[in-house]
Amino acid sequence: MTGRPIAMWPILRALFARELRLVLRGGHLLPVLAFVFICVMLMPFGLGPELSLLQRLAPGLLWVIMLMAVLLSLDRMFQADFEDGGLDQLLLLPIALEGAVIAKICAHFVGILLPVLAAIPLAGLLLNIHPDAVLPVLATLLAGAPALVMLGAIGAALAVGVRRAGLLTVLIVTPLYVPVLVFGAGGLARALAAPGMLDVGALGVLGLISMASLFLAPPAIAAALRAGLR
Amino acid sequence: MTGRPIAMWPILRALFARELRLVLRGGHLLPVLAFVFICVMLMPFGLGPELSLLQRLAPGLLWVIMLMAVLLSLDRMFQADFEDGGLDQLLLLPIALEGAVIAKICAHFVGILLPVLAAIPLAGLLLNIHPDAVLPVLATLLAGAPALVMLGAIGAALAVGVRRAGLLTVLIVTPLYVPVLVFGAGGLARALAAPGMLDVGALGVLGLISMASLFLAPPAIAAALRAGLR
Amino acid sequence: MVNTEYFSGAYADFSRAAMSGDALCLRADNLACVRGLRVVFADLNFAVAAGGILHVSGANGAGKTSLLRMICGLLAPAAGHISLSGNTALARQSHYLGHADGLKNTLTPRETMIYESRLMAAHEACAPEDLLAHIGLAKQADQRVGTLSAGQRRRLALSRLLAAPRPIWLMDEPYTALDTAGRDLVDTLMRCHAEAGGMVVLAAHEAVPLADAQLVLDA
Amino acid sequence: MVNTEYFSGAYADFSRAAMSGDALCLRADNLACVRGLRVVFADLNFAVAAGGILHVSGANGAGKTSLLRMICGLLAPAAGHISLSGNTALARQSHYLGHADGLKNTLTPRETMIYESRLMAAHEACAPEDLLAHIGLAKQADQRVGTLSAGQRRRLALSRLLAAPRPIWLMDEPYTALDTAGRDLVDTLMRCHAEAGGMVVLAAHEAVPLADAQLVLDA
Amino acid sequence: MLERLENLSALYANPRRFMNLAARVHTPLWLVAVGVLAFGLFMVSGVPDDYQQGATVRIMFVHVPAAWMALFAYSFIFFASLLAAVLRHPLGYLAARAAAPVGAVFTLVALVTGALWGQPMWGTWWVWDARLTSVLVLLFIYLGYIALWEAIDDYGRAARATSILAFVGFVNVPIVKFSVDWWNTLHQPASVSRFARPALHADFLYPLLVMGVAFLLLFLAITLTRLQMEVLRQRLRVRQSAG
Ligand code: HEM
Ligand SMILES: Nc1ncnc2c1ncn2[C@@H]1O[C@H](COP(=O)(O)OP(=O)(O)OP(=O)(O)O)[C@@H](O)[C@H]1O
Ligand SMILES: Nc1ncnc2c1ncn2[C@@H]1O[C@H](COP(=O)(O)OP(=O)(O)OP(=O)(O)O)[C@@H](O)[C@H]1O
Ligand SMILES: [Mg+2]
Ligand SMILES: [Mg+2]
Repeated sequence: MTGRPIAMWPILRALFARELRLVLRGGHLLPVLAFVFICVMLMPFGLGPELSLLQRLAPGLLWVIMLMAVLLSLDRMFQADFEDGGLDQLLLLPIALEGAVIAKICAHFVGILLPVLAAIPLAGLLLNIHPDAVLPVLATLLAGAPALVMLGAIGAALAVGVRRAGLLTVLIVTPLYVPVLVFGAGGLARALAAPGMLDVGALGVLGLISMASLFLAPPAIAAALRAGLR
Repeated sequence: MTGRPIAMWPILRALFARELRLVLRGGHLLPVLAFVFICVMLMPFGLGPELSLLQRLAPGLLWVIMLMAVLLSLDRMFQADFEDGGLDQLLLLPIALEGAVIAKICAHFVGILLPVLAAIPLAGLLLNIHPDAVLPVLATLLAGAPALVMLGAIGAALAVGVRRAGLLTVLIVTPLYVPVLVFGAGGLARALAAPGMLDVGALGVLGLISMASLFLAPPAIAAALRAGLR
Repeated sequence: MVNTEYFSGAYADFSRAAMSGDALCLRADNLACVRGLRVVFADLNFAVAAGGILHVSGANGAGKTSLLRMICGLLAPAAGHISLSGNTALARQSHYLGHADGLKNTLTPRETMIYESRLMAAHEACAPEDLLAHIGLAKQADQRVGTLSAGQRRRLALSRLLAAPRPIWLMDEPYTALDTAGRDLVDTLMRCHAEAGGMVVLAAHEAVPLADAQLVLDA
Repeated sequence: MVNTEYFSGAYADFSRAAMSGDALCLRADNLACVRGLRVVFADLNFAVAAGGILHVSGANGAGKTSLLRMICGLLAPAAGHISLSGNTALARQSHYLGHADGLKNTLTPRETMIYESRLMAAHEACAPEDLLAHIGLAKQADQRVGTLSAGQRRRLALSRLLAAPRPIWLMDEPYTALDTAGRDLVDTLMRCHAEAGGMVVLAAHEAVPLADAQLVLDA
Repeated sequence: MLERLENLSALYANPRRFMNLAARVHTPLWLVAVGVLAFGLFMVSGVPDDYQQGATVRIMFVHVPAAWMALFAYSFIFFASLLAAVLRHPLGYLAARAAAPVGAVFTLVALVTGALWGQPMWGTWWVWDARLTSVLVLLFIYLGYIALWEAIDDYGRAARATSILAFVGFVNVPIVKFSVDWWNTLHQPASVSRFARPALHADFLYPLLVMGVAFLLLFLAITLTRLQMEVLRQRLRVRQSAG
C-alpha cells in the first residue's frame, strides 16, 4: 500500500536478534544446563557405579537427556507472547507468521540448544563415554535436533493460552518424538556396535525427518498460533 | 483491628482449595500421568529394549522421572502470581506469607506429585522392575519428595523477579539437590543390592533432609518472594 | 445502585471506633521513595482521617503507585514511616487494587468471589449472586475470567473490596477501563466506605469530585 | 509538543493518495461478532474516510475491543467483512494498540524502539533519542521496561505507531494510565496522522473532541 | 438468540438435516451392530482350538478387530477434521471429537488383549518392539487430542487447534500399520489383509472378518450416538447462555 517493496530478510534478522536477546536475558540457559548435569550426575546412582555399563549406556542416555532438555526449554516458548500481546504484534508484522515463527525458533535453538549440544561431550565424559562414541553422538544429535525443536514448537503453539500448558505440550509432543528417538538412539547403538564408523543410514533418515519437519512444521505452528488468538 | 480474632486454619484451607483448583483446572491429572508414562516409553528407545537391563536400571530411572516431574511442575509456580498481581494479594492476606507458601506448595504436591507417586509402581512394571524393588522405590521417593518439592519451590521463588535468577537457582538449588539424590537413588541402589530389605539408614537421612527442608524452606521462599516484589 | 447493606454489619467495628472519638487516622511522616537509583519523592507528609478520601495525582512516574504500595507495605519506604493510629503494620488493614488485578484467568467470577471472601476471612460470607449482580457481572458469572472484557475484569477486581471490611482502601487508577456506570459504581463504593468510617487513598489522573483532599506529587 | 516532522517523508505515500482523489476508505459491511456462545454485535456498518477519526464507545463488554481486533484481522468476523478501498487483508495496513501492549519486560525502551522500527521495516529508521524525548522517556531510556510506571509503559507502546507509517491506527482506550501531557500526546499523534491522510479508530469511554464520527455499540 | 447465532457463525450451525437423518439411522444401526456382533461371537465359539496356541487363540477375535478399529478411528478423525477444515462445516469437528474416546478405548483394548496374549505366546506381557510401541504412541496421541479438546473452552479455538494435532499425529498411522514390515519385530506381520493368499485358515478367517465388521458397526453406532449428544449439548449450551 505504501508503494515500496518490503525486504523480508532484514525483518527476519531483526526478529531473530530480538528473540535471541530475550532468550539470553531470560536466563533460561542455565537451568537447562543444570538439568543436563543433574541428570548425568544422577545416572551412576541409578545404574550403579559399574563403569563399563555406564559406558555402554552413555550414548542412549545422552539422547534421552537431550530430548528432555529440548522439551523443558520449549515448553513456554509462545506463552509469554500470548500473554503480553506480543503475539498480536507478530501477526501484524510485514512478514508471514511462518517466517516469524522460524526466526523465533532459530533464536531458541542458538540461545539454548547449541550451548546444550556443546555441553554434551562434557556430560558424556562424566558418563565415562568411549572417546570413539563422542563424534557419532554429536552427529546424530545435530541431525536430529531440528526435528526435536520443530515438533516441540508445534506442541508449544497448540498449548498456547491453555492452563498448565507445559504438561499438555509434553503430552502432545513426546509421542511425536518416538520415531526421532528410534532412529537417533537406535542408529547410534548400531553405529557403536561397529565402532569407528557412523551409521550413515540412520543419520540420513534423521536428516530427512529434520528436513521434513523444517518444511512442514512452520505452517502447522503458525496455524496453531492463529487458532490460539483470543 | 476489627476486634475479632482471625482463625488461620480456614484461610489456609481456602487458599489450598483455590490453588488445588487452579492446578487441576483443565484436567492436569491426565497430562502429568501421561508425562510419566511417556518418559517410561522413551527409556527403552534410548537404552535398548533389553528387559533385564531395564530391570536393573528401573529404580534409578524412576527417580530421574520423579525429579523431572517436580522440576516441570514447580518451574513456574510463583511466576503467574508475580505477573498478575496475585503475589501482592498474597502479602495482604490475614496470614503470614510463609503459611500461604506452604498452602500453595501443598496444593501442588497433592494436585500433581501424589498422582505421579501413585503411578510410579505401574510405570515400574512397564520398565520390568523387580517386584521386590517396588516398595523400596516408593519408600525412598515418598521420603525424598518433600525435599525435592521444597527445593524446587525455592528455585521457583528465586526465579520470580530476581535478576539473574537462572544463575542463582543453579548456584543455590542444584547443590541442595545432590544430597537428596545421593541418599535417594544411592540408598536405593544399596537396598536393592541386598534384596528384601530397606536401607533404613538412607531412608532416615532422606526423611531428615525432608523434615529440615519443610521447616527451613518456607521462610527462604517467603523472603525470596518479598525480594521479588516490585 | 450499590446496596449499602454490605457495609452495615461488618463495618460496625470501625464505625464505632470513629464515633467513640479515638477515630482511626492514617498518617505519613517524612516519607521518601527511591526506585532504582532515582529519588522519586521525599519528605512527604499527609494524614487521612476516618471517613476521608485522599486523591493522589501527579505526572506519569511521579510515584503514585509507589506511594500506595508503601502504605500497605508492599514497598519499603527509603525514609520516614506510615502508621494507622500508631500501628505501622498495615498489610492486613488495607485493600490494594493495583494496575495488575491479581485475578486468576482460569476461575470464573463466581469462584473468584467465593475464594476471595474465604481468603479474607470474611465473618459473614456474602452471597455471590447478589454481589455479582451488584457489580454488573450476573451474565458473566460462569464464564472464565480470562475471557472477560477489560472493564468486566476491572469490575470483578472491585468486588474484592467488599469481601471483607478493612479500614484502608488503596485504589490505583480505579476508573481504568470502566464505562460511566462502572465509574459511578466506584464512586458509590468509595462513598459508602468513607461514610462507614473507612478511608480511601486513590491515585487518578482525572478529577475526583468525591475526594476531600488532594496530594500532588511532582516528578 | 509532537514534532510533526516524523510524518512528513514517510507519510508522503498516502497523503498523495488522499490528494489524488482515489483516497483510502475503511468500510465495514454487516459485521457481526460472536464470542463464546454470545452474539456481541451484529449488522454493524460504518465507513472511515482518509483523515477520519472514528470514536467507538459503549458499555463494558459491548464489543469495542473485539471490533478493533476484527479490523486488523486478529479476530475473524462471524459475518460480514471489512475492507480498505477494496483490500480485505488489513494486518499490514494497521497499527493495533490493545489492552495488552506487547512490550518485553527485559528490554530497555531504547532497544524496544530500535527493534520495533526494524521489525516494521521502517524505511528511514528514526533516531531513538529524538523519539524517546518525544514521548517523554528520555530519562528512562536505559531502564528495563519491566520497571517503568504504568503511564511510562503506555507512552512506550505509543512509540510503535511512529515506527513505520501505516494508514490505519486502531487504539483501544489509548488514554489509559496517561497524565494530561500524555493525553495531549495521544491527541496530537492522532491529529497529525489524520492530517497526513491516515485514519484512526479508537475505543474510549471518555469524550473525544477530536473525533469526527462516533459509533455507539450497545451491549 | 439461537437462530441468530446459527445464522451468524458457521461454527454453531444447527445441522438439522443431519440430525433428522441420524434419528432415523440410529436405531437400525445399533440393532444391526449388536446382531452382527452376536453372530460373530457365535461363530467364534465354534472355532476349534489351535494346535499350537490352544484356547488362547480366541483372544485374536477381539485383539485383531480392536487393533483395526484403533487405526480406523484415527483415520476417521483425520478425514473428518480435513473435511471440516476444507468445507468449513462444523459437523466434521464434532464428529472427530465424538470419535476420539471411542478410538482410544479400542486402542486400549488392542493393547490389553495383546498383552494378555503375549504372556502365553511370547512369555512376557510387554516388549519394546516397533509394533507395540507405535500402538502405545497411538494411544498417547489419542489422549493428547482429547486433552487438548478439554483444555480449551472456546469451541472454535479448540476445533482449530485439535484439527492441527489430528493432522500432525496422522503420521503415526502408517507407522503402526507397516511397523511389522519395516522393522524386524516379534509381532507377526499382516496375514489377513493379503487377500490373494490369506495365510489364515478359513476356520479362523471368516469369524475374524465377521468380528471385524461387527466392531466397525459398533464404532459407527457409538460415534453416531456421541455425535448426536455432542450436537444437543452444544445447542443446550447456547440456550443456557442466551437466557
Ligand atoms: C500389546 C501387544 C500388542 C499390540 C499393541 C498389538 C497390536 C496389533 C495391531 C495394531 C494389529 C493390527 C495390524 C494391522 O491392521 O495390520 C495387530 C494385529 C495382529 N496381532 Fe497384535 N498386538 C499385540 C500383541 C499380539 C500378540 C501377543 C499376538 C499373538 C502372538 C498378536 C497377534 C496378532 C495378529 C495375528 C494380528 C493380525 C495380523 C493381520 O492379519 O493383519 N498380537 N496387533
Ligand atoms: N470466550 C468467550 N466466551 C464468552 N464470552 C466471551 C468470550 N470472549 C469474550 N467474551 C465476551 O465478549 C464480550 C465483548 O468483549 P470486548 O472485550 O470486545 O468488550 P469491550 O467493549 O472491549 O469491553 P471493555 O469496555 O470492558 O473493554 C464481553 O462481554 C466478553 O465477556
Ligand atoms: N527498578 C527501577 N529502576 C529505576 N527506576 C524505577 C524502578 N522502578 C520504578 N522506577 C521508576 O519509579 C518511578 C515511579 O513509578 P510509579 O509506578 O510509582 O509512578 P506512578 O506515579 O504510579 O506513574 P503512572 O501514573 O505512570 O502510573 C517511575 O519513574 C519509574 O520509572
Ligand atoms: Mg501508577
Ligand atoms: Mg475492551
